[in-house]
Amino acid sequence: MEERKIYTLSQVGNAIKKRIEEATHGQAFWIKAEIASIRFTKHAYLELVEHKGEEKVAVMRGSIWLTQLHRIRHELGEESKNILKEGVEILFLARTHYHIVYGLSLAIEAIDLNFNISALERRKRETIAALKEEGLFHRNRLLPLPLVIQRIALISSVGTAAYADLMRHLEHNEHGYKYHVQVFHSAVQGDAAPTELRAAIASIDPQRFDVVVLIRGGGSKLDLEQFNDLELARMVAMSSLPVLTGIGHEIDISVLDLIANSPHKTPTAVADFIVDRTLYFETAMTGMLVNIHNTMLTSFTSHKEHLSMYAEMTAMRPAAHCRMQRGALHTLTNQFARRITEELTAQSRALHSFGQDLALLPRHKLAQVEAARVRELGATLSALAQRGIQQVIGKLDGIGSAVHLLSPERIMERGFSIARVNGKAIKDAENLKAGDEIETTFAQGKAWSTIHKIERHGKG
Amino acid sequence: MEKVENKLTYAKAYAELEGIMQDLQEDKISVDDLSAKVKRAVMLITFCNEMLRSTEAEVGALVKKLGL
Amino acid sequence: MEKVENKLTYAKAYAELEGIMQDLQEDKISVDDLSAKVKRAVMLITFCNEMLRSTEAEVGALVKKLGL
Amino acid sequence: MEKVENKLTYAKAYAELEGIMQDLQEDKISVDDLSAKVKRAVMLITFCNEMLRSTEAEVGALVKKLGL
Amino acid sequence: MEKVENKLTYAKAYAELEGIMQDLQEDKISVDDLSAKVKRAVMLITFCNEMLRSTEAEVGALVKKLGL
Amino acid sequence: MEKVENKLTYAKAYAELEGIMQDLQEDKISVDDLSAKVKRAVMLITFCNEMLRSTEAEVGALVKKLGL
Amino acid sequence: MEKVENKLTYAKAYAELEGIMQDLQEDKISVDDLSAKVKRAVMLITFCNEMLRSTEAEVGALVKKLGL
Repeated sequence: MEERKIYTLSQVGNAIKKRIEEATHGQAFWIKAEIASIRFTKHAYLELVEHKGEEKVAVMRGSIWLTQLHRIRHELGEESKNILKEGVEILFLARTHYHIVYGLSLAIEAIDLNFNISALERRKRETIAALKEEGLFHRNRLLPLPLVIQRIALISSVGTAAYADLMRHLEHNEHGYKYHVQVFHSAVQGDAAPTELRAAIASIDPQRFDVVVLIRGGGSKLDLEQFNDLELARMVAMSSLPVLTGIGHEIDISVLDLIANSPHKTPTAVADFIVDRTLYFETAMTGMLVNIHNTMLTSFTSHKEHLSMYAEMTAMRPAAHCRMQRGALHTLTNQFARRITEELTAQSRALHSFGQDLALLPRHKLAQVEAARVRELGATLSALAQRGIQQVIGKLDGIGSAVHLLSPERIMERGFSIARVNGKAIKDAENLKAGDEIETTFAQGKAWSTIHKIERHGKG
Repeated sequence: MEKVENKLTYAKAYAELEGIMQDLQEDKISVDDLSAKVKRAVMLITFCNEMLRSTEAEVGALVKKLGL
Repeated sequence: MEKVENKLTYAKAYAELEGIMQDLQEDKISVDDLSAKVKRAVMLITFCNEMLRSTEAEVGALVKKLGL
Repeated sequence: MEKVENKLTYAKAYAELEGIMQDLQEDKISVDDLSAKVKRAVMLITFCNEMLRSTEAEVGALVKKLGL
Repeated sequence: MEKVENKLTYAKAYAELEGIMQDLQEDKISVDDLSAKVKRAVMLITFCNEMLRSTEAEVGALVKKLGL
Repeated sequence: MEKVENKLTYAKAYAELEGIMQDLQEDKISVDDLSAKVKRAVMLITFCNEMLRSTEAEVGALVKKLGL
Repeated sequence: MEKVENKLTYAKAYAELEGIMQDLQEDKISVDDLSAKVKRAVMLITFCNEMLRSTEAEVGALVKKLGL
């Protein structure tokens, strides 16, 4: 071993302190480091670390003095608790401070909030990129959202204002809609949140719900960190139920908001969305019913008009038909009566003519023809009778004259006389004998004599 | 007219007359009968005349009835 | 008209009359019958006339009924 | 109208009338039948007229009834 | 209307009326039938009128129900 | 409405009505059928109107119930 | 409603209503169907309205009651 110079601790300490102060000139530096642990007394004491992979490559203590702490807290606002906590990498302005008793520490004078936020953003982008690469980014968004969201799997932290708001808005909607909400409790903040959320999602039976609603009350920006968790995002993206988020941040949105089927700013907004959607559904249904009802009424009106027209026709046509028939019947009857009257008149005329003939013809026959004939017969009779009698009279007169001429008296008057013997006229002398007495008759008187001589002569 | 003659008709009388006339014309009648015959004829003629006259009268009366 | 004559008709009467006239024309009627025949003829003529007259009257009355 | 005539129709009556008129025109009816024929004709005419009149009355009544 | 006519319809009645009219126009109906036809026609016309009247009344009553 | 008609629908009723109306328009219905047809038409119209009215009322009540 | 319909959902109800509306718009529906459809529409809405306002416990009873 060589001869060695031995320094006291304080010598070394002071020398280091001097060298450090010379090197830094009391300047403050912007340093990036992770808070490995933080402990608050009046002041805040931090252990800062730098990792390279799992390996720590640098560790240093830090402190925020009371006055600084007040200012920083004020500057960070609500994010202070998200930043001033273990595991958070921060960008801070610090001066190196070497205390020979306490050693080197960084006195933090300011913390750059934007560093933390852009880190958040960066991790968010990484998650999104991963999801996109896995084809999950749009998956949940593309799920059809039920027309009515009634069966709700609510992932929330029971007892929080967010939960209360949502439930109040759902339960006391002015339309009286009833929502069937089953709560899957989960921390939504803090480091346990991603794990619990994942467990909650995993335990939801998709058959029994319409949607998954994930809410969180208002919180700091860096609180969203839980909702950028890739594993959680994967589960949400893969969910067979549409996921509605109401993570409650005004400006920034989480990865979950991006991949959720329906992101909303607040739990109240989710509730209102659900109620509005129900109302929309009901209104649409009602609208359709009104439409249908109106169509029916219109159709009925048209039918009623037709029926009314038919009723009118039923009232008018048969009556008109009857009138027409009556007219036809009337005409027919007229024709009938006229025709019969004509026929009767013709017949009557014929009969009249017969009557006239009957008045003339027999009288003519009797008076002119027959009477004349009879008269003629009478005349003929008269003439013929006269003529016959005259003829007979003539004949008789002739006979009378002849008889008159032939009478013996007439002959005897001319000188002839009749000789009789024994009363018989003598025509020859044959039978006479002498001595017979002869009686001679004259025209005037008789004479008797006796035969004394007889001569007989032959005839001729 | 006598009663026995009531059977005598103009026709009979006339026929008898014609017979007599025939006989007379043929000189069949003896003088002895002649007179009787003539008498008969005269009677007959008278009868006939009588009949004619009455017939004429009757006919005349009848015809008159016809009012010709 | 006698009852026995109730079968006499104008036609029969006229026919009989015509027969009588024929006979008269042909001198078929003896003097004995003449009167009777004439009487018959007159009767027939009278009958016919009567008949004509009555028929005319009847016909007239009948026709009158027609009110022509 | 007699009972035996109850089968008489206008047509029969008219045809019979025409026959009678024809006969009358042609002097076919004897004087004896004339009266009967005329009587028949008058009856037939009356019958026909009666029939016409009743038919006319019916038609009249009909027409009246129908208010024509 | 008689019972036997209960099958009579307006159409039948009207057709029969037209038939009668046709026959009349063609002089097919004798005077004898004329009366019967007139009676029939009167019946048919009356029937038709009655039917029209009753139909009109019925229809009127029915139509009233429509409350026009 | 009779029981046998319980299968009657608006469509059937309306179709039948249209048929009847067509016939009415074309004067195809005889006087004999007129009354029956009108009766039927009145029934059908009443049925249809009733159906429209009752459906309207029913639906109206339901819709009202819905507070529309 | 058939038993197979017991899974009636808002979506089905909505779709059915839309279908009904479509049908109505196309004038394809008879009055008979119209009534049925409108009633069905009313029923669907009623169902939805009641479902919307029922608690989970009530839904089962309601579904049973409506025979869905």
